[in-house]
Amino acid sequence: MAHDTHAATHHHTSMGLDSRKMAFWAFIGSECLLFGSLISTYLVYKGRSLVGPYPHEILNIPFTSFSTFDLLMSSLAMVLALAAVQRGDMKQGKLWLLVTALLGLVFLGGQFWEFSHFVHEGLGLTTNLFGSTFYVLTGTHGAHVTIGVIWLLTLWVQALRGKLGPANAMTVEITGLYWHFVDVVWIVIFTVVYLIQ
Amino acid sequence: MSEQGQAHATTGTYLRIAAILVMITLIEVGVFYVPAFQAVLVPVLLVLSAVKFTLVVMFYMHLKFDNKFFAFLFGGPLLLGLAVVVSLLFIFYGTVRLRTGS
Amino acid sequence: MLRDPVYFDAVPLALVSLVLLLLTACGGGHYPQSVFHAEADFSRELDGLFRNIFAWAVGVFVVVEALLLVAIARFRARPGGPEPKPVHGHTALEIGWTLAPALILVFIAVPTMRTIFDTAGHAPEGALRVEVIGHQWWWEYRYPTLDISTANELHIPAGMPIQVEMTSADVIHSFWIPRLAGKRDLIQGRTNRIAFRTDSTGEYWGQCAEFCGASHANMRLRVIAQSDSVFQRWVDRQRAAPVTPAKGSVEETGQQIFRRSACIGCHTITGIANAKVGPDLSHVGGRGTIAGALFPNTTESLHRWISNAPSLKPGALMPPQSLQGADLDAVVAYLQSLK
Amino acid sequence: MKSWLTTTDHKRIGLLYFWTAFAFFLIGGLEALIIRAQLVRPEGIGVSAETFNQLFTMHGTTMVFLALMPLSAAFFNFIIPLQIGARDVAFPRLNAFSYWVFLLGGLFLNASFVAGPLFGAGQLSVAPDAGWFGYANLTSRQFSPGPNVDFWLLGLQILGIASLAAGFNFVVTILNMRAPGMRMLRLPPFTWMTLITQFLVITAFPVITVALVLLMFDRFFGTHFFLPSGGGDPILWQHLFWMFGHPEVYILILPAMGIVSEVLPTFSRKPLFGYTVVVYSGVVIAFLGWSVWAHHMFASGLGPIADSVFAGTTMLIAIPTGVKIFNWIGTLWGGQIRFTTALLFAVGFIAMFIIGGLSGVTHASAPTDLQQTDTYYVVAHIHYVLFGGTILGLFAGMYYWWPKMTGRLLSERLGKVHFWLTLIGMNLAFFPMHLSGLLGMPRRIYTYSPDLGVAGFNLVSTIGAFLVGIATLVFFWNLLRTRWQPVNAPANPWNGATLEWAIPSPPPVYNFTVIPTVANRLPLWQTERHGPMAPLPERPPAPIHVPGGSWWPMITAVGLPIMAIGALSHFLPVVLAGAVVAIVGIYGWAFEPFEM
Repeated sequence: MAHDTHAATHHHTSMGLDSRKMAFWAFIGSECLLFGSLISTYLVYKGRSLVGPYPHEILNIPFTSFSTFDLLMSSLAMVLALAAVQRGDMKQGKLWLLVTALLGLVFLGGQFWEFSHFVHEGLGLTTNLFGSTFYVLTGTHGAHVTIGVIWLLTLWVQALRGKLGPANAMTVEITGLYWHFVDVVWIVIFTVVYLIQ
Repeated sequence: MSEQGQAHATTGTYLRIAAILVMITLIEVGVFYVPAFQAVLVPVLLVLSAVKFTLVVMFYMHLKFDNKFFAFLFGGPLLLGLAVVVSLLFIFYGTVRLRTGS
Repeated sequence: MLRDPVYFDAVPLALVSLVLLLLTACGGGHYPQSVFHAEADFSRELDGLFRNIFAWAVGVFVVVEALLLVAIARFRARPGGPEPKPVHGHTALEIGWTLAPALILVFIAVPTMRTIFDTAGHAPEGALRVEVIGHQWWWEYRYPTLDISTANELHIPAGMPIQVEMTSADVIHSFWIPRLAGKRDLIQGRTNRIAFRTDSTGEYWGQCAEFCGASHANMRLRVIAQSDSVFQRWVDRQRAAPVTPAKGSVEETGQQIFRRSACIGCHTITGIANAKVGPDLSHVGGRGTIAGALFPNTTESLHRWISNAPSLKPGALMPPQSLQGADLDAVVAYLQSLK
Repeated sequence: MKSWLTTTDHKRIGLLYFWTAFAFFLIGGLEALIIRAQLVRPEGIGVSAETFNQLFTMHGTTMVFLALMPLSAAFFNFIIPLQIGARDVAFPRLNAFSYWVFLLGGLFLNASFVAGPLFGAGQLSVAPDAGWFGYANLTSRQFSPGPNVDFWLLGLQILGIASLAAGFNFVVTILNMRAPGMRMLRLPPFTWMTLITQFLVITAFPVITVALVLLMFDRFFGTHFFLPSGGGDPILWQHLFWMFGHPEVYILILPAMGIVSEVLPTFSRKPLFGYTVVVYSGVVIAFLGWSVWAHHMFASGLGPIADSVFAGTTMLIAIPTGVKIFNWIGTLWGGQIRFTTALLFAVGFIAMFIIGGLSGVTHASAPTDLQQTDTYYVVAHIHYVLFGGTILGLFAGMYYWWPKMTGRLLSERLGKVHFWLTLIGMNLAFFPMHLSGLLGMPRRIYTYSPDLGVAGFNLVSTIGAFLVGIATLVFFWNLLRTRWQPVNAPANPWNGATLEWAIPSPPPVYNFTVIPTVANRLPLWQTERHGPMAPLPERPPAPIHVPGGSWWPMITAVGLPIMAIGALSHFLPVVLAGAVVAIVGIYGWAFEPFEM
């Protein structure tokens, strides 16, 4: 999509807004319903598991707090990357894009560790309703993070090849919108799943 | 581009927001471990998480500075999603209570 | 031929046939599952509410369709006709036709809400409790206070309120006896309730209303409302031990074959078999129908049913049985003896 | 050929949508006719119970997802950019992607009719057979062991992607691609209703996606989201399904309402009465449409409080709907009405939709619904709404816009035969269903007892259904005739007021020689304050760059059914291969030089 940007930014639009950015906000709105439905499912089935392990026996708050912190920091790196690209500082831009992606990878590594630890503790996908709702909700979020990391790395490679500049700032901005949205979803999940047991 | 010319957040703002987000997260985890807060834990956590949510959306996603229409595109479905969660909780926990009560 | 005036004939024609059709439905004739022939407090309340709403609907229908017809009849383009006045709207009219339907809805909503709470499913004290359990594709009835278990044909005392508690053993079904009560779904893991009372003895038909798989169409039921004394006699018979066949009779041979056969893997006959997959057969001979109230309980249909149930009722879980000739005759005779 | 495979032109995509959806409409109609043939008399023996269950499931699924929605989409694609004065949609390649995903999803679903041997099923057809709303827990592996339900849940997930992509595309197109002066309250009503529809699409489809994913986990990975045996609740499926399903009903009806709001003013030579009220009532309908879903579940035992709430919100919908109907009559009132086929269908829409709306009020009342839900009374209701409403509205649109889309006029004579046969046929088919339902005939039964006394009504229904079938063939003939015996259409054959009529029929590839500047709601008409818009120049003053085609949308789309086939056959490498195809497609797409 990198190449569309140039054209898009120079197009006249009736609302004076970038079309891709508008489509992306609509997409994020749509995602709210996706996660809303998943979170509803989690909450509706809360406490209806027939067998353990139950949430309070297995969720590791200190560890997940670190993951949350990691994702918040990646959001910070993302805005810094965007600001750098917008002012044409591609050196900084490249750096912060890479940092964002790496922080995303750290989060995914943490989630991988958490999942395998839970499986080891006896909580599989089909063990009980808590397991099913937990894995599907956090797994969907993890899939979003994975896509985000791939996207960020693609941008970083583009930047390394000198094909990303202030003219494509909109592409970076949209990537950022996606990344921050994934972050706010985690903010909700952290509270609803981990802290409110 | 309409974004240009509007007040943009600076790097300083981003860092301050990050600091606040980390602090709130620390408070959340802290509250979680303090037995005295157990009674009000749920509302406190929900409020704190809503604050974090709002900060990220407003500053990192620039919704505070950006065109109001984006806020509508995001906020409308967000409220709808929230309504879905709340009404399903009412329906499921409501019927459970009615069933056991009768 | 196909000139526009045809339109003006078509609608009155449709209206007349509508009324004719309705008269056929509401009038005489034998309609065992008609909602218009309510015979219990529950169904009568629904019928009354429906007639109320239907009257409003017919009124609105006539007014609005008439307006539409008048509009297209009066304002047909005529050659050389004047250019129409470009009216963009009319505020008072808009307010009027927003408020008018709102007002009508009040007259529908208020009795609706009242009926919702009236028919919420709680019977008065002293009601007879019946548990209905849906199975693919038959109905199990238990009377917990009477310690009876039967299938497909529900016996109830006329004049006594009935509290029906429903759940399912497998997929979702819906229990519906139109002349007595509105339908409710039977859902595994949940209990739904209806309550009704009929004062008229007789036989009422119903069937499953929620699509439940291959033989959804074949999941029928009968409700037999009886006077107190007849009902009591039925209860006594159900609570009695199953008939013991006379020594040396063909029924006794049937019983022995039954004992050895695959039948005992699924069915209960008190004292003989104790499995819960299929209907309880302890008093099957006393029922008027078999197989989800689908066939009359005759020698012939029992023969065919036991030989190859799935061929009569698609998807039926009872596999074809290898019983033949005299063995089959004996089992059928035994089952028929279980009055 | 290649130019059609790679096309990103909204007009060509519109035509592709039209013909594909029309083909599915014929298939869905054929299914309906077999259903009616089976029910022509009690204890019918035409098809087996299993086949019958597949037929009604596929009839519903096909009509909703493969016929009515994409027929509306054909008009969105072709007409919306023209009505707002744009050269194309906002994202032409995304538009092509939507089409290919829809086509492949539809083919995937229908492949189930012949896929039996691949699964060792012992019969040819393994089509979905659990009803178009696939109620749990009938859809579980335990009660539906075959691949039938898998086809359904994977097919619907694919189709959901097509709808969502189109949803984002049209929201942005309508909001952002308007010609100068085309303010929101100057948008033609069809464009407005489309916009509202797309908001419903992008909010409702994620919910069904989640429901389908959960069902997929239940069936493929052994979870218990909807299975009571593991603590799950089949009722959750119903909530998630109808949270999507009810907005879906408005997704199906609002575009047709938009078409009617275009056709009536043109043929009565009067502006739409109460334009702003019609627009806002559309918004209100959509909003309320989100708050009524549980009225499909009154028999499931929600409890009296929830019953009352949902009965109340459902009744409220009658108000904005009534307002629309009154405004349409107000549009006709005082006009100079020309009885073209398009107008007849639009008036037919109003007349029939009133019946569907009123029967809707009778089951908005939760208690009376207990006698109506899951019976033929409800079948009658949905067909008065979706056939008498949506399909008559879509036919009005076809007669109205066909000249614009193809440059050829449809025969008015055949059109009137089509209209009267359809109107009479549908009333014969669907009206008696009210009565067979109230006389105790449940829906979805392949056989019924002669004792019920509904044989006569069913006979009439079947006759009516076949009349509708004949009518549809007349229409098909009419369409084909425009190819074989063409009558060329002028730019504005009906004297329409909106921008699509300002350009030749069919429109040139760039649509407008110059982008028009719009001064009022009816740019081509003489109104009190404005004369008709000045004609556009015959030739563009400067060369107009039109983007070329692209293979990538189709390649990306092809990845999805491959993944679905992999899932269906429980063969992970095929799933991964499909994912690779899709990812290659996305990268090719992202880095392809493409200018709008």
